[in-house]
Amino acid sequence: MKFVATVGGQPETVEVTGEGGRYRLTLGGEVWEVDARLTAQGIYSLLIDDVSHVADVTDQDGACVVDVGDETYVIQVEEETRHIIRTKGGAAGGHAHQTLAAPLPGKITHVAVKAGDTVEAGDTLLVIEAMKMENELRAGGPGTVAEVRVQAGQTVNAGDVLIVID
Amino acid sequence: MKFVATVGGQPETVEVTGEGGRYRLTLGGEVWEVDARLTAQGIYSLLIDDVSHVADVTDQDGACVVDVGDETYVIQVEEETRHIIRTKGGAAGGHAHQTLAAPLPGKITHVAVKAGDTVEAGDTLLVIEAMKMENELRAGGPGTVAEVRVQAGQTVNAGDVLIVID
Amino acid sequence: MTARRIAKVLVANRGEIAVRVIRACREQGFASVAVFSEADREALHVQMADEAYLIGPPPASESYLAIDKLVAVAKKAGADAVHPGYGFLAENAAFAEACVAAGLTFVGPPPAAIRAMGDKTAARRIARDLKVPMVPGTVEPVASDAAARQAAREVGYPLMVKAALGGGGKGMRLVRQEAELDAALRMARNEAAAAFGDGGVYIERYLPEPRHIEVQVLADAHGHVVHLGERECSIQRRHQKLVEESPSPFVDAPMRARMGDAACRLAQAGGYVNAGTVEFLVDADRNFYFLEMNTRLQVEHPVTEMVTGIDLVREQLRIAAGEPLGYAQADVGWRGAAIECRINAEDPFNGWLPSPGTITGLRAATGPWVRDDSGVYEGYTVPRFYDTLLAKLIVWGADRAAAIDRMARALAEYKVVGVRTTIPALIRIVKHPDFCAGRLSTGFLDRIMPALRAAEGRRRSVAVIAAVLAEYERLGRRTIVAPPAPTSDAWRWSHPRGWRRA
Amino acid sequence: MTARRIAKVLVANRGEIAVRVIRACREQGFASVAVFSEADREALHVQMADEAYLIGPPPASESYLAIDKLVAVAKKAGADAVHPGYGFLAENAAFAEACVAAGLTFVGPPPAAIRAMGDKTAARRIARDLKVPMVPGTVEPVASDAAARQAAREVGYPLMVKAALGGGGKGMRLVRQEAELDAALRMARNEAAAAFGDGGVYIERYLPEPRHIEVQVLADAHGHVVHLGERECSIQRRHQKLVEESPSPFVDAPMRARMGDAACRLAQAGGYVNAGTVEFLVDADRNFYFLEMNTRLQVEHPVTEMVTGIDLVREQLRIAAGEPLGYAQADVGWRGAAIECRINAEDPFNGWLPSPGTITGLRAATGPWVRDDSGVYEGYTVPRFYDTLLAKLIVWGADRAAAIDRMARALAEYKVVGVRTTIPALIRIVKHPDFCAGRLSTGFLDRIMPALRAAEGRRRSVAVIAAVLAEYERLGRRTIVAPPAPTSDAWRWSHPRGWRRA
Repeated sequence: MKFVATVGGQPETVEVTGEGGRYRLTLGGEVWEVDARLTAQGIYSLLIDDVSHVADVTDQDGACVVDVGDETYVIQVEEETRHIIRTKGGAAGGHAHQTLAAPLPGKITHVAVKAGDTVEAGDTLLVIEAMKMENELRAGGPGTVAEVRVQAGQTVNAGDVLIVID
Repeated sequence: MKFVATVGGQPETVEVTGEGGRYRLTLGGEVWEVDARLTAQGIYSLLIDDVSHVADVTDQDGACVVDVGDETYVIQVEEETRHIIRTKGGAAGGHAHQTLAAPLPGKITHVAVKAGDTVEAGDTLLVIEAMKMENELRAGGPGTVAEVRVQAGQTVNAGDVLIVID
Repeated sequence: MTARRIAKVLVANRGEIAVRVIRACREQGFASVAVFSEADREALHVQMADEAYLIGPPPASESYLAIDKLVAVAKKAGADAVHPGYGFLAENAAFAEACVAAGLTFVGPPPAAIRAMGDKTAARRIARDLKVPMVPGTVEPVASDAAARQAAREVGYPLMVKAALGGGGKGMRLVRQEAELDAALRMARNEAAAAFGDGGVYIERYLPEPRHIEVQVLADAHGHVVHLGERECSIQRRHQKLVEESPSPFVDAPMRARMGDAACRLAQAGGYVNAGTVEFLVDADRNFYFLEMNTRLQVEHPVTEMVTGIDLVREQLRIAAGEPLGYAQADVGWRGAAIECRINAEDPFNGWLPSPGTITGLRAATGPWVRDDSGVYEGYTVPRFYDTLLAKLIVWGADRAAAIDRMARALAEYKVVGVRTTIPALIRIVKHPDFCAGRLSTGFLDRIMPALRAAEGRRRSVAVIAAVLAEYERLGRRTIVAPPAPTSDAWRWSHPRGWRRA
Repeated sequence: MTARRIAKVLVANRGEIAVRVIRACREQGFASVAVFSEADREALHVQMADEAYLIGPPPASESYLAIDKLVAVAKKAGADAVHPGYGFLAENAAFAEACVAAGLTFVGPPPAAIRAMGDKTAARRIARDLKVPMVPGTVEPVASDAAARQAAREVGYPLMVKAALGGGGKGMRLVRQEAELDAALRMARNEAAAAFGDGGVYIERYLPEPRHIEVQVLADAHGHVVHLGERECSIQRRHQKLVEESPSPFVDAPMRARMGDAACRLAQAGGYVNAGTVEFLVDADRNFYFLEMNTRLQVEHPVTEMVTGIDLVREQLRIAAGEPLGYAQADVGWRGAAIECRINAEDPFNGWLPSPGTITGLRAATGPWVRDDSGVYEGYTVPRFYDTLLAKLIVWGADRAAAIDRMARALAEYKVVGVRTTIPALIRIVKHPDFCAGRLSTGFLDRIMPALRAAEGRRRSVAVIAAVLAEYERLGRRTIVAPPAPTSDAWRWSHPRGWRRA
């Protein structure tokens, strides 16, 4: 079975065979023989060439966040076919870039922009209060505010689209 | 829904209603309002009249072993109808008393009796080696050995019938 | 004063500190009474207490900050004492008064001492009178934005806006220039009001990269005061402590004696009784400036416990019962070094954004000289209503180097799956050469933040293998493939880098 | 002797002690190499080590006792040292020799010292020559059943049959009269051969209800020997320790000095290097009799660590590397009291019958001064091939009373679901007035065993409610109802009460 794993914007193809704890993976031109056990929810024990690794895999908005040793990676894993379809139809992906979704549930305490405003990277878009903290959400890049879907005082859930930017 | 809970040979009827963490139970003529949550596999948090209890429930050969505080109970829980049927047809139950089943997996290192032997309470029947210990299994009451189904050196699984006694 | 009998203690808090107090009660044979909001029925402190009472809806203002409800539960449960923990009402004099008025023993200082020392501005007036050096700034809360601007000009920029009540870094903002003042005042007041029920703030000069070093004091009701040495708490993010240790690598015996003496004099002047902490800022020349006194148990109290062998919560309860300390300053001894790391549900790779959710997998560090003061368990859902602290990981070592090695080992063992935590950042901190060399400052973390970004490390291939196998096994179990979540790209937009500039 | 470089350590063991050693290696910056049998792929030590090698089928004789395989893996992995832990090959001189012959540093005493002290009969000859008092019995293994009967008549009944090698209570049997001797010899030899690869046994007079008190010694390769005080290990079942503590409530400073001196002299006479333990039996008049020397780390070493602050595994590795101790007897200090409880997969209500199986729920005790040295995790399946020890729960307190209160608290927190454990028995032990008063003896547990039976306690109704709700919820989720297990009645037959009489 073939997958595409995307790390830091770099996609790479990974082929997997095997089952029941013993797998063979091909990535980066190399073949890896892996003895993998799920020892607890999301905690994998991997033996690769007699080297022992413990990797924690957490699903976060459809991406895998993997902690191994003192390193953390955010990895998007898709079946190869799905990856090809998604990247062909790039426009949709492009638009997805233009939405600011709530990264966590909370209360909007301040909205700093309105439709029509132009923003630069680092500009405060709004402030969301959660877990006794006021969290400023700022623009990651330049753009024009197309739509503001929330107002101060409103409670939002994780994933709610807050602001759309052209 | 009605159950019969048997503790130390004493059966008592328990009626339960409710769901989603809030229950009403009738036992011993009393009504108990219980807020119960399964906080982990087999670990229950119970709030009864604002008193907090944590009860560990382990299934052991079809019986519930319940640890609460520093007390441990072995409790057989059956639907009331099933209990009535089982206790009516007592003969089968009677025979069940006459089998010595392996309480744990291991290796038989010694068989002390043969068919036809009469045994008294406390007589050694056989020795099973498990977890680096030699465990002597002894008769809990008097009887005559009808059948010895294992021999020294043989490996057995938990529940295997080892000896039948009339 | 006369001894007060304590047999049953209401713990007016939640999370790890409620668990900590309940444990101390159990060890001393006191019954414990927990309180919980509708969001906390399955919280660990509810399970560990002898009794547990629902006190209201999730927002703290309707539950853990509701003085009347707490006092009513204490009376209903037949408790004779109330332990406030830290945060919430721990430094609220009105709560202490309400307990006393209801005939309950408040496990903490007398209301007057909370007012005198707990109010940062009042404490600064006492320090001024005792000639204890302190950071320049206002000794009164600022009445209005206009008054704040005026005071700010006198103090000079950059400056700090701070909540007059409370602590724990909440209601604090750094202001570099006047343009940022209004926003800082608003956010500080909001946070202070939400956290402590009082929006009063004051202004203080900003010291660049100071060390944050605090002294633990114990005062009984019979006039005895001792200090248990210092804790260094310089590793902070969002002005909140992340790593604390005792002793401080920067403090030698004479300096410890000087700071301890100043702390004891402040406590005595404020009529202080019970456990308290005097916080100082220390500059590179080892000058220390009084910052504030926390009239409560500190989050980081365990590091003092590990080096002195003194159980601070046990002492709090003994003192509240009217018992004398029973030992003098000369009897207090220190052995080895202790470090605490705070494990919070926050994403260090995303501006410390809070990360509520369900802990699907948990394996805490254990073993030799490792202490886990935790308020969570596997399967527990971290609610979004309260602060992000999940657990405190504390280690002891024969010396600081041994403690650091042990902490690195323990952090690597600590597995939390389902929510993001500060653990990856903590691992980098304790392995950082500056930390190992004791070169600490409150600016340390901002300096090393860039290094916190997920690296192209040597375990990249292992991570990819784990992620792909997880998906491979998931597909094996399921017929429908989950679509890629549409919001995943939004992350790129939601880095609140602002905290780094704050 | 010259210093030996240690950079990579093979841990020739499994379970909690393998984890303990791996942690020490990590804290000192040594790479660790685990070995595992086919039954242990998912064991914790495999996950925690840097490398892990499969060494054979589940039976220990084909894996953890296979000297050639272990040495081969050490060479293949490029390890320069081998730590044997306890049990298995820890006291096997041939293994130590094989390591040395392969150019590996054995983290333990030299082979000659293992032979001299590890062989109980040889050690008894040394003690005799040093005039250290000891229990009457043979100073040679008994050659045959006939010879055993002869020796037994001289020693007199009741007597103990003991394995010449090994320890940990395996290969030990109490014999009250000659009729029981043959069976006892057979079972002792079987257990000894299975556990230590040597079936040799000797005979010793049985002392009624003695105290079991042992002294920890550390000897470096430069002739320095110190003792770290005693541990009392009188609470035993099946001649295996269940609860240990340091200091002993029965030992005062002068007695500690006398026992410590005897222990150090024995170690020196045996040419001993590294960590070792000298075991004594102590009668009601405070007379102590040399029992045996364990030439290895003890299961219960943590209680000594907690009161002295000395990391024994770290010291073992330092000594093995040729470093001098660096401190003298006068530098060894003691603070407070520590207690260890062994959490084994055994059913205390069913004659300590082993209870292998899957740990479906686990919540270990944590918090102030609680140490959990565990080899298991939630979801782990306890294999039936190895001993029953799951974890060691250790607490420290400012004094013995505080430690007991803390242990009672910690035991009540410790939740293990899926296998039966010793926890319910341990709770009763630490709450027993005799234990709290320090009235201990190796007969203590047999005395209180009747009280261990599940009581008609005040929480009976709560237990019934929990059991019924579990079934009620289970039925709600499932359409088919599981039939009552046919073997449930067989339990009545399978109480191995014999252990109580043994």
